[in-house]
Amino acid sequence: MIKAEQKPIDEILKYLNPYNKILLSGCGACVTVCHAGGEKEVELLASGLRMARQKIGKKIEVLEVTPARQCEPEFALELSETIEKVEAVLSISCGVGVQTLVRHFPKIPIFPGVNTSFLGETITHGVWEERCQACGNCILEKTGGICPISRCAKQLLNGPCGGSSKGKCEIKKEADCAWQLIYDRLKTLNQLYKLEEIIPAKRWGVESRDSGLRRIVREDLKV
Amino acid sequence: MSSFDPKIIAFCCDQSGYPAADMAGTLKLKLPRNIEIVRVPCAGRIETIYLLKALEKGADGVLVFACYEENCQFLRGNLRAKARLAYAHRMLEGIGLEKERVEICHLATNSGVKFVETLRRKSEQLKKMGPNPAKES
Amino acid sequence: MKAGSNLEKVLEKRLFAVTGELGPPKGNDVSVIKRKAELLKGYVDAVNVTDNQTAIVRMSSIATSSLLIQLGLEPVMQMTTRDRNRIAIQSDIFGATALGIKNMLCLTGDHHTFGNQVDAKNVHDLDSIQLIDCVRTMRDQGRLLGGEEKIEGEINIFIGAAANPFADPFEFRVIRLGKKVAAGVNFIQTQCIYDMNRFKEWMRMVRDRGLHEKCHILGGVTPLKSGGMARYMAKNVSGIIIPDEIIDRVVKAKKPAEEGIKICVEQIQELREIEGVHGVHIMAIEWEQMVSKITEMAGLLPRPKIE
Amino acid sequence: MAEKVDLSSGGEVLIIGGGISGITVALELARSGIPSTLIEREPSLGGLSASFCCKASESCNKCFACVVDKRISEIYQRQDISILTQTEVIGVKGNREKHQVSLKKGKEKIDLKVSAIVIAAGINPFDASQKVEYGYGRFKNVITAKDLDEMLRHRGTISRPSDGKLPKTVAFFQCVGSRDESIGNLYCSQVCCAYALRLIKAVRYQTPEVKATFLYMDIQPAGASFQEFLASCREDKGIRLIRSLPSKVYHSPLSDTLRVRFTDPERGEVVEDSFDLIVLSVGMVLSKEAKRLTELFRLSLTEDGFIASPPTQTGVFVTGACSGPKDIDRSILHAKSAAFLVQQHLSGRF
Amino acid sequence: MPQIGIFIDALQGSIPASFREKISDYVKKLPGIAFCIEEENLASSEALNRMGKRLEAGGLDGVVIMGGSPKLYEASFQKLRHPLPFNPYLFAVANIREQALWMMVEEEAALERAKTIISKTIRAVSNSKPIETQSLPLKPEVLILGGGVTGISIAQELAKSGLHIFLLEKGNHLGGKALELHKFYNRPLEVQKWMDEKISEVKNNPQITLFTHTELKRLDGHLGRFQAKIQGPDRTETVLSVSAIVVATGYAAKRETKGIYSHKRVTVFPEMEKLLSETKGPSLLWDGKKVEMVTYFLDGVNEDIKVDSINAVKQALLLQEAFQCQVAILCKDMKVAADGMERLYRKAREKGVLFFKYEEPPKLSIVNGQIQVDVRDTAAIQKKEQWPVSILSDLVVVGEAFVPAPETESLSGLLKIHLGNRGFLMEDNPQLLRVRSNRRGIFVAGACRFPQEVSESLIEARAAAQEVMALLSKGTYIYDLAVAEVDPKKCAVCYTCPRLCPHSAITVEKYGERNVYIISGTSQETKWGAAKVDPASCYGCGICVAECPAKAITLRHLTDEQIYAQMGLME
Repeated sequence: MIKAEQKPIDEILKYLNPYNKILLSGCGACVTVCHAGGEKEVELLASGLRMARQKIGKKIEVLEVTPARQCEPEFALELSETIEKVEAVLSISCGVGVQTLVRHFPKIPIFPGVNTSFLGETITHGVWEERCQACGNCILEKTGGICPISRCAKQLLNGPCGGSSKGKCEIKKEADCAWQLIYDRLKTLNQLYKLEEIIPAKRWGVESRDSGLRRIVREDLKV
Repeated sequence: MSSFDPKIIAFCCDQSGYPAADMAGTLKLKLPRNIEIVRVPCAGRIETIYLLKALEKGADGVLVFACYEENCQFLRGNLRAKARLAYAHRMLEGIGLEKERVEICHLATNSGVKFVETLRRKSEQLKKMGPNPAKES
Repeated sequence: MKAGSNLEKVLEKRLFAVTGELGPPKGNDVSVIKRKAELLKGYVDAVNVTDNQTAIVRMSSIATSSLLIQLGLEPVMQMTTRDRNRIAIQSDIFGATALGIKNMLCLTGDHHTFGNQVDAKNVHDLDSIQLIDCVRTMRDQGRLLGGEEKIEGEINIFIGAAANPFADPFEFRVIRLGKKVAAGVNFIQTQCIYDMNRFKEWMRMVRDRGLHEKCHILGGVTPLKSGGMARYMAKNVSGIIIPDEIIDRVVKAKKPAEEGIKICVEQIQELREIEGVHGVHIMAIEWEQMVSKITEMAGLLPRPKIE
Repeated sequence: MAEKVDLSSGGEVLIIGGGISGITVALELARSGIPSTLIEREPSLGGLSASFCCKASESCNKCFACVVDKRISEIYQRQDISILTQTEVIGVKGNREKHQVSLKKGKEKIDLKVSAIVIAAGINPFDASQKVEYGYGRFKNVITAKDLDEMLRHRGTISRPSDGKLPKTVAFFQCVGSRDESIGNLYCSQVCCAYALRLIKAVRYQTPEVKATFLYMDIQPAGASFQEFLASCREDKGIRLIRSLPSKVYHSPLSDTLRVRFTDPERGEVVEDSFDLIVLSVGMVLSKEAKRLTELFRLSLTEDGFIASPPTQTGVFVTGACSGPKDIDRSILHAKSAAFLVQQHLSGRF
Repeated sequence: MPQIGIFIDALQGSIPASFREKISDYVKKLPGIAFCIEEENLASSEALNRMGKRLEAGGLDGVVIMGGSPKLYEASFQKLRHPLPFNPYLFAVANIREQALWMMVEEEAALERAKTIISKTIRAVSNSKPIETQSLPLKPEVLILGGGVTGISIAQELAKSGLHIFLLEKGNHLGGKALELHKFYNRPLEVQKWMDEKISEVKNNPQITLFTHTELKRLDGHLGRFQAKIQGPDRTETVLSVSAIVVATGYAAKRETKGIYSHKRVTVFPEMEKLLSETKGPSLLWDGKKVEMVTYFLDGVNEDIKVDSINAVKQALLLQEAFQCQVAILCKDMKVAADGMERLYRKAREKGVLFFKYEEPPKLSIVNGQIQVDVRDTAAIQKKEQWPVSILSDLVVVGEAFVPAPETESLSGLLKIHLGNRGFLMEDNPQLLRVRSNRRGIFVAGACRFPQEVSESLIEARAAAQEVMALLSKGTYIYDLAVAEVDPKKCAVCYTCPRLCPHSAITVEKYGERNVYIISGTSQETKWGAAKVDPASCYGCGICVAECPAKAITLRHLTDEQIYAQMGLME
């Protein structure tokens, strides 16, 4: 799931300063699951914004809405009448949601409310850790299902580097060294031979973001 | 002293806060004016939005009366209330409101005296802090 | 012969090679290079030129190396995959070889958050092993990485890489060295050695796999200036293990600096007896003046002149 | 207005004593569908433990006082328990099957036919004036732990009875009236150590300038997290735990403090120290009312002077502190097990 | 406009007449008030009957009682329930006595406060919905985990009361740790014989189905329909459907074996107990030699558990009287907080047992084959230099550390019940009243909660039996639907509520209808989808409602609007 964290409210207030009537839109999918942009957070942020502006005598009217998923055109278009009534939109869905609204409503300023962090896994309730960089060409079968591109600080394909000690990464002492995990994993599956072949340089330019804007087209699904 | 009577919303957990309020009544202990007592089954029921909406809609201070730790009828209601208060404090700090406007006080069924004293102390403190600048006028 | 560099000749003749290390200046003050070059001239077979070590911005390794050539020293140009993608790397190799640089060390490099440009975007397009393979392809097949057309000119380079026997998982370190050998490395300079037993154990595993014949291994040593430096390196620099006895010797010594040199010399003598170690790499960071003393005390002088 | 006593929901069981034990038996039977009649001599339910204050400091110290309050308010909500306060048993006849009990409520007499009787008459705190050398009753600033408890419950803070000021140093004497040959109470009242330490923690949490000294023989544990509780008491600089019982208390008129003589184990000799307030942890003795009931029901006393529980077939059950010293926690537990026995006894009969 | 009936309760005059007039004038002027009746004492049965008849007339959407604390009236609501079709959740109480009249200094302030309380209560009751009661059939079948002394006595007690018991024992024999005991400290009874009778009675009691070598593998369902999958010795799995569960898995003992503790002259209580019961002769032999001096080293590990002190004094008396040994007991504090222990402690001192109360732990050393124990007694008055005393003992008995049984942690995960301090079951929370767990229908008894003396565990066993009987005796569990409810359409299946529900009453299932997914390759069904609250297990605390990020859960008897109404701020 996409994981995100709310921006500090004083930062949001800075760029919302010129507007007196906004639409605050959450999203019912990923940011709800990670407690960053669900209906509960919409209410809280709305109340916080109203109080902050009330305090400096510049009242703001905040309309609240939480569509089921903000990255679908239909859900975005559902907001069109409300958006006509407001001067700006603050979306606390992930970066995708914000830009979906921008595409459908070019004439109105739309602001993000959260910092979209990573595609992550839940370690325990309230703790999430990065797992995937969406590099477009998964190599998990080579490393026993543990991704060095997203979990190794130097994205090594033939790790570990000289700084891995006692299973921890030298850059973040509390983080596990991805390659130690890969080594242990392949050892238990007794597939260590996989680490002996050199993994060739990754073709970044073809599948990853380095190849420019990526688009998936499924002819079979196109209407 | 200004005649300003701070409006305090007191969320009282039905297991400790509310019976303590009743006990304070039976002991004829006098409370400051302008205090609203809200009865909830557990402090864990108090959503963070209640704390913020209270301040937004006109309260000058919010007090949450929860059970002592390891004495909660529902085992972790008080801990959840504390965590939500921390979230509210972060939000208040972000918008420049004093953290002391929202506070939690742990007590038990038979802490009538502590209930009244906390409310009196809070009322005095809010008198010094002045009315809530962020409330809807 | 791969590149005909002095270092390669010394190693091919089974003589005990000695390499030094020189950190370029944090600017373009050439006099710094001259001063350090003077201190190393005649005492080492080749001089490693670091590439923005610990991600701190310094003069580029190519520029410093070519300056050393003019000063009559043979450089070992270090190159990290942290800062350059494969286009920049291959074009730098063209330039370096054109300027007469014959030795190269392929490193992944320290993470940029350790240096003074923490906000930088690191590259890591290749890793050290893929870099070795790329350089070998350019030299032996005259082709760029993944490209078909021939390179105009000859790329003669003596390829080196680093190895750290003191990092974890220990039993995998030798396998990774094997991968570097398979990728085409010609010589290896190890991380600075203090835990001699672990290094000997590592060398035994290297010999078991016959890797010591496929590439020349030089043991890395760094003389300790003071007890404080010893404790700092032991605690903060991961991948370096300094046993307590060595730290105590330096801390308790009346003159820690001299004790550090004595330890370094003992280590060099011990390295000479280990089968498969073909030389020593003296990393006297900001203490280049000691290299002459160390090489003299360890009986490594005079350095061979080979036509 | 003598309201007609509503016995319709009286049912088969009579419970004598409205303390925490009696209430728990009544509640448990009601939950199992067995109506009962609960009689209590005092005008209100709760007995001794209803007057306790909350002894929490940073977190709950497991004194169970609030549980008593909850059970009392819960019992008023049940409609299948008839509660008769200011009522006493004056006579009992009958055998195993049916007991004929006559009660007196004010001027009214009530006769009940029940098949099971539960005695939960509870205890009285030991009369501290019997320990003459401690000067309870003679010196104003010598109070019992119960007095301190009520003071905290009603006034919220500790203060010296003589001048109402905050006492800087307080001494807690343990085993007053228990484990004491001279009085003849050869038993440990089991609750006073934990009770006194919780009072100390509560007072020190509220007013940290009060320094406490705890004079004891052996600290008796209570409850599952007592080890952490005791460790926190030992770490607290303001609490001195001294293993020796004081021998004498004098009043020094000049400084209005009390001088206490006891042996200090570290220095290995007898010392005297002065305190602003002395709290006596009084033990438990069988209440006078309970003694009367034992004769009435022809029950026997145990070696320690508490009511021995008769064989269960007689339909008479004894639970709570009157059958042996217990804290609230174990009283509730014993009351539940007594309720189970009553239920088995009744189902045996139906 | 909802029609609200008002009853003003004078509470036997504690609310003065003048105050009541002002209140009733104020109320009569409010919109939507059907009637306003004053009662002298509303809690009395006559007043209740009058109120009942008045409500039977119908035409009311809610009732507000103005008087004292709601807690006083909840009883009368219940009495009203049977004769009258008026839903108790449409009652609301304006607490104008305790929280208005008695709390304000001047009467005028009290009146004004009472008015706000009244208007808030009327608004709260006008948007409250009736809540119906439900009944859940409960089969008289109980699962008991653990065949120790606690487990088998619960089984006996409940069997006698007519329930059917499934008794699960992980090991191959019943009896557990109690089999290590031979004598009670306060009853002249042979423990082994007493235990054998109990075990045989349990074995051939038709009401009790005994499973040995069997472990609980998985538990689904809630109160009344727990599905317990158990695995027998030959790995056969059966599923038991039971109404309630009692956990009595006992504790484990960890013996210190490092250093001197591994010496052959250092032993533990169970071995000493066995030795004392088997030796008949006047003298005690240990490793072939006559034992003259025995030292007990207590409170090294379980400082706050009374069992070691009790067993030490009991064994010391036996050693002194029957085997003419000299016994010394070293402890931090002698635990006498058990019935009759003080008399036993005095009798031991009279018989010559030496007691030392140490502060720093005593040092043990081997001196020509015997164990020398150096201890400094804090209770003694002599000067410092006379200590420590060194006791040359033939035998040193050390207390074992009482730790949770090995499978306690996995069991707490299976049963979704909490672990307390030191890894024992259930946190030490007074509200649990010792035997209740955090889930309805699951109880915890005996040493698995806290290691204690056998007689205490028996009382706890019977208390747990009482809790089970209170639940199952009526055959059905009647409860109000005043619980949380998940709106599956809004649920983002983010698993927040099952994790945070303190009573594990929420599970995740596929919307309304059961979308059954077959896991590829197996025939095992799995349900996945929106979270679902089991109404019978929900305590109505509302924690999940406040935690849900999608605001998909509502508390039926206390919705957001009712809370906002009580806050008195909303427009």
